[in-house]
Amino acid sequence: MTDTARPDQLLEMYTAMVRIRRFEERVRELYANGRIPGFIHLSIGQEAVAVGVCAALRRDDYLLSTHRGHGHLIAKGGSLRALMAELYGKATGCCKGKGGSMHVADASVGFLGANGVLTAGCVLAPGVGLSIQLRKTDQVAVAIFGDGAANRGPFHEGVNLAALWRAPVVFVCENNWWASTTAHAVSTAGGSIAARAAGYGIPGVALDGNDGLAVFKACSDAVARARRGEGPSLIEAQTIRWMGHYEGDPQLYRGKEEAVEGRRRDPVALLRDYLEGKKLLDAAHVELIETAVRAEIEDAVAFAEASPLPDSRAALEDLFAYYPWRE
Amino acid sequence: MTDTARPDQLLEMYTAMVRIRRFEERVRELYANGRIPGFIHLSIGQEAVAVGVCAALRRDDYLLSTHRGHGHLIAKGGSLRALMAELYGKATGCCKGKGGSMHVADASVGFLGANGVLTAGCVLAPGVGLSIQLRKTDQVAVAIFGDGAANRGPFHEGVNLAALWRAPVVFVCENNWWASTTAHAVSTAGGSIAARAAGYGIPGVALDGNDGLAVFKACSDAVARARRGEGPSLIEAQTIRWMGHYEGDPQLYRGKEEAVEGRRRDPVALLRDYLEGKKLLDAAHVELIETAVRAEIEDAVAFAEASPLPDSRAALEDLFAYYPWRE
Amino acid sequence: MALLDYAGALNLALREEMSRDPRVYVIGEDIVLGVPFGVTKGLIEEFGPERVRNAPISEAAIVGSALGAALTGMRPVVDMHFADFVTCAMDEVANQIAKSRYMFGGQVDCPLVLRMPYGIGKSAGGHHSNSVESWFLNIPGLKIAIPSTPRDARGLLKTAIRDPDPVMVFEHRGLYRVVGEVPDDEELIPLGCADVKRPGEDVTVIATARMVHAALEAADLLAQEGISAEVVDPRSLVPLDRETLAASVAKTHRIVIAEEGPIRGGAGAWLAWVVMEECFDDLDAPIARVAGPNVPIPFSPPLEAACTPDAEAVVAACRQVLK
Amino acid sequence: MALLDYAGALNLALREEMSRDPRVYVIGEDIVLGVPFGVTKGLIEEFGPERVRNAPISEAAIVGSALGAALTGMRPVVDMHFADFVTCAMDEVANQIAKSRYMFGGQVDCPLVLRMPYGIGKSAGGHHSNSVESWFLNIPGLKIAIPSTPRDARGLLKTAIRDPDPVMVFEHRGLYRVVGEVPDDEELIPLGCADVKRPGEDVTVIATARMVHAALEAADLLAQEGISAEVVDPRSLVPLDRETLAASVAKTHRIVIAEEGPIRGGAGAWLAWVVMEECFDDLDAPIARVAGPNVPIPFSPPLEAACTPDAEAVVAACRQVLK
Ligand SMILES: Cc1ncc(C[n+]2csc(CCOP(=O)(O)OP(=O)(O)O)c2C)c(N)n1
Ligand SMILES: Cc1ncc(C[n+]2csc(CCOP(=O)(O)OP(=O)(O)O)c2C)c(N)n1
Ligand SMILES: [Mg+2]
Ligand SMILES: [Mg+2]
Repeated sequence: MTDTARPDQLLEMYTAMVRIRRFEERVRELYANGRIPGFIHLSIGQEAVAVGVCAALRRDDYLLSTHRGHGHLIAKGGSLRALMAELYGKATGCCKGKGGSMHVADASVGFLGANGVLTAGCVLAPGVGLSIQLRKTDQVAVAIFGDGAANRGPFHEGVNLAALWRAPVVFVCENNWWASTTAHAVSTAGGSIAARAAGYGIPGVALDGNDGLAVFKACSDAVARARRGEGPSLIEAQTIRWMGHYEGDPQLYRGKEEAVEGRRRDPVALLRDYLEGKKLLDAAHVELIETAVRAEIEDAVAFAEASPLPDSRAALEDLFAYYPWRE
Repeated sequence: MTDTARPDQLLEMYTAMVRIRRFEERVRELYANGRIPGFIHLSIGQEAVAVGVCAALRRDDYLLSTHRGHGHLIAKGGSLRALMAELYGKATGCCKGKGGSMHVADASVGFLGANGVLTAGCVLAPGVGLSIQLRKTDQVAVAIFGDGAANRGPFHEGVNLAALWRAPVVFVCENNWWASTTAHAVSTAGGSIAARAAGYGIPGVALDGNDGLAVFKACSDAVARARRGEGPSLIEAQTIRWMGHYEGDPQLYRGKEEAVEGRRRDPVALLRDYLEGKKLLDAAHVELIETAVRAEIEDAVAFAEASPLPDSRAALEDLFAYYPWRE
Repeated sequence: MALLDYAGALNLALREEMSRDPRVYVIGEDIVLGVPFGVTKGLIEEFGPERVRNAPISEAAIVGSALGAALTGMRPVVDMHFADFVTCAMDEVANQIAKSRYMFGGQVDCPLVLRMPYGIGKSAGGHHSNSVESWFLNIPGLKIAIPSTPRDARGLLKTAIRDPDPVMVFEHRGLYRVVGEVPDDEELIPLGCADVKRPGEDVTVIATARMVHAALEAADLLAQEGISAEVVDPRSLVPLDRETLAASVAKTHRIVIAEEGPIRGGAGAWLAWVVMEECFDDLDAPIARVAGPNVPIPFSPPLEAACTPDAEAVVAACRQVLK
Repeated sequence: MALLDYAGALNLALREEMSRDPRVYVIGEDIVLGVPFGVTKGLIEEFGPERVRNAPISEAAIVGSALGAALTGMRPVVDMHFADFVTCAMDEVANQIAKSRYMFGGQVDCPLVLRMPYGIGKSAGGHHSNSVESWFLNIPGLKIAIPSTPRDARGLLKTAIRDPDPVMVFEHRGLYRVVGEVPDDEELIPLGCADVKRPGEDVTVIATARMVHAALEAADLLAQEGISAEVVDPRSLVPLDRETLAASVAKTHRIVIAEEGPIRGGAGAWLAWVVMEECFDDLDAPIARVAGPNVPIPFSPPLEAACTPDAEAVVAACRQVLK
């Protein structure tokens, strides 16, 4: 690992990774205990992507996420309370309980939604980029999507359009080598997603997505390029999904080796070891961070638990900003 | 020009090019005279692609075509009578008048339709390839599409799927540098369609699409590869559209130079000169071919003119092969 | 009052709104030259290439990018080229645009217009002739306008552009060259306001877009027999002006509903349902519907004609409900 | 008679038809392991990877390739994963599959099945809960089956696979674990044959899929008050068995139509129209409809419940038409 970040940034990144890890572990428990309804896709083991990408972004930059988006929202700086309450389906959730895990959104930090439709963000992103260009700000839009999702048409259309417009967009493929039960190798001809960038005349890079600093470096370069008006880039961050595709997945499609490899390449531990080696972190500090993060999370859980469920009449609200009359 | 075809093939190719050229010229006249309803997209100047591709195919191979498909159907060996009658909207047309220029089809020669939706053939093709694999024949499926169409999602999904399946498919992009009024350069990031093949791990080649023999050679190689079970290829055949996008197009988006360049690189003349150089053709023979082709075409026109329009009740037929009762 | 054709009136609306609001931009295939219907012609000279954008043939990205822009402060107007090709961006319309505001719990507005040139005409064949408006009725989150005259076209499109929500504007492509009066002053026509295009006493014809003209023609024919037909144009299907429809039914007690698309599952069935719900007891006869047959639109002129509901069909339906 | 759940009955149909006809193959995302509903589980062992094909996440190519195969001699059965994602292959369904035969002038058959797991349940949220069957009514060229019981599911899917035309089979995902009797012998249930799931005298409930069960529950509740409700399940929407519907209306004179999707533009409006057209004079009261509200399906359980029409809603509607 090598770094291009300032020490405070490095510690923030580490804290963010721990925050995501502990948050998701807690969600896992809560889901198992029936506190959270619906379906849950956890990103445990993939935290370095979320954190490496978002460390390269400002609060006013935009992020378009996926069905596996809790970590992305947290890394982007979204409220843990509003996130947890949303997972619970509470009225205080970031989407007032209308979205749920697969659709969490927090526009106040530019987080334009997890998405239940794979690859959707890839065509929204050039438009966000265009909006930035037309409004003449220097923001950037990032679309994250899975390796499986990269095989849908909107990847092609979105990358081509963003490239034509030289839009300030970064496409980040979170390659965990699986799309549900289907292996990357049998769904992606040619094998490399990063290599597809060349066909659009934009930079494409594949990297170790468990190395948060590598992700940060690549994303920072891509963001800088985007802010300079030089157009989009594609980053393929290769990582490992520790848990099932969804909570409850019996994972009949893979053996135990991957879990072992995942732990060996644990992005949280890798960054911790690196920071300890650099003397930026020691055991006591690690413990402090753990304690602080746990407190934040328990606060979010308490908030969610204490919050009311939405009134059923709320089901009819929020569809339109303006509607002339009952119809 | 160099050739890999037998003399009889070469003469057949030349005849086919003349047949398409004269057919389309005649259609142009008939359309101007109001004999043909609807919209017409002519392929004059692009004949070498249709002929080069189809010369590499057998009658039982499949072709999925585009809105600009007359030449493809003719090159694949479809009936001129049924084609012309279809353009007229006659009951004797290959689609009984239900299709028209943009939708001509002749399944008897494996011509699975022109298509009013751009890029549609790119996702049908892997399925035709799969059908070939499952039926264990050694047929091949070719999807032709325009340079503009290559920017739609089905290109990406179809090429990826065919590559994964090693399906016996050839993707042929007919790059005439325009999509209606929109130039290739402003719609195709990176500039090269052939280069996109690498991203899927399949061969991609760009070539002079006015050189029928070059198209034939590349397509023959791709077809042989497909028949050997080695999977799909992508061919970008670069050519020039002489006429407007559709008949009646004022062509405000381009100057006259292209028309001049088109005539200079006239695929029919190029092949004629080559064959004359090879002593396979002389002026008398050229005249014989012209006469024979004109006779075929006039026969088709006469057939179309003499054919009845469909009875309006036929509008309700052909939707389903089997329908239990009125409903 | 100026005389403008429907395409010109839409063009005027675009020019007015683009002048008024720098957030408005237009995007689509071949719109710089305004191909094929001329609605966007000349905008490039006035507003430049940043705001008048030709896109590659990528319907999903055209529509999806419009959503991305709408969520972040712009007001895109998408030219769908032919409404038939909304199929190529269906997820973007049905799952993303229609749902963003609701699924985000109201965090964001989604001010976006999809201009949908649709309908039968000139033997364009099965991939360029469809009436698809009925599908979108069943997708909550989309407003749907469907103007029949130049004046309505301009007024509704302007309203649609200013609306904070996604609006689809269905423009029948057979109407682009129809000429009519358009006020010199700015005029906004609200969504959800039906218009009685011709008052009458004996029978109500509820019709949209091209079928309004067929209905007016039918009313002329019926008038010769002493039958007085009222023609009501909902002008928007979502929201729908139930009151005006109900008032007409209460007056005439006999209803014909006319649309161009296939009769099975068509918008007319929904309108018939609304009439039944609002005023079943006012009905003196079963409602009659005029609509296309359940087939794709064929190419050949006599076949196409057989699939094109016209004034004669409206007359026949009126006779039926008056029996 | 064997007891099977709805998923098991569909699985049986697939096994029977794949054994019978080597041209049948199944394709979709994650179908080898039968994720998420188990319908295709175990097929791989019996029929091997050539005929049980996991595909990449490429809905347009999955559906489009099925058409390519169907036109050239195969009989694909596509698993749409969730019906919501048909939006990602909408052009392939609406413009290609539905129209190929017609636009080719009948040159080719198109024997292809789209299995559409749809509907509300378990807080799956706005992108995994939609009822989209109504859109396809308005697209001529598609047959539409919608089974409510394991027996119907097996019989209709078998018929769909043998049909020379494209058939969409809408499988409500809330029914997969519902158990029912399935004949030991092969049984084909034709399209266009409604089934009276419970005979009654006072009111007819026309319901599809999950709403058939809600209607049966409602009928039990109403029976306690001495009201006899007839439950009619069309089983296919295209073709539609108008005769059976009309016969029921002629008997009870009062009609409730129940579906799960949004009420605006829903299939129920079409069915109401059919009833009006067939037997307006038999109606003693306006038809009542039970359907979802005009919003996407929200995630949170109380919100989801508020959008899920149930037996109570059917009871209320029956009371209304009996007033
Ligand atoms: C368009 C679409 N198709 C299918 C699905 C169902 N689905 C949800 S997640 C998933 C696998 C996604 O794989 P990948 O993109 O690699 O993301 P990962 O789950 O590995 O993070 C599938 C098939 C969906 N949500 N959207
Ligand atoms: C999906 C779709 N979008 C748009 C159109 C309208 N359209 C017809 S031809 C055309 C240009 C096609 O360009 P290209 O693919 O390069 O083919 P060419 O006309 O040059 O042969 C367009 C935009 C269409 N038919 N289908
Ligand atoms: Mg993955
Ligand atoms: Mg072109």
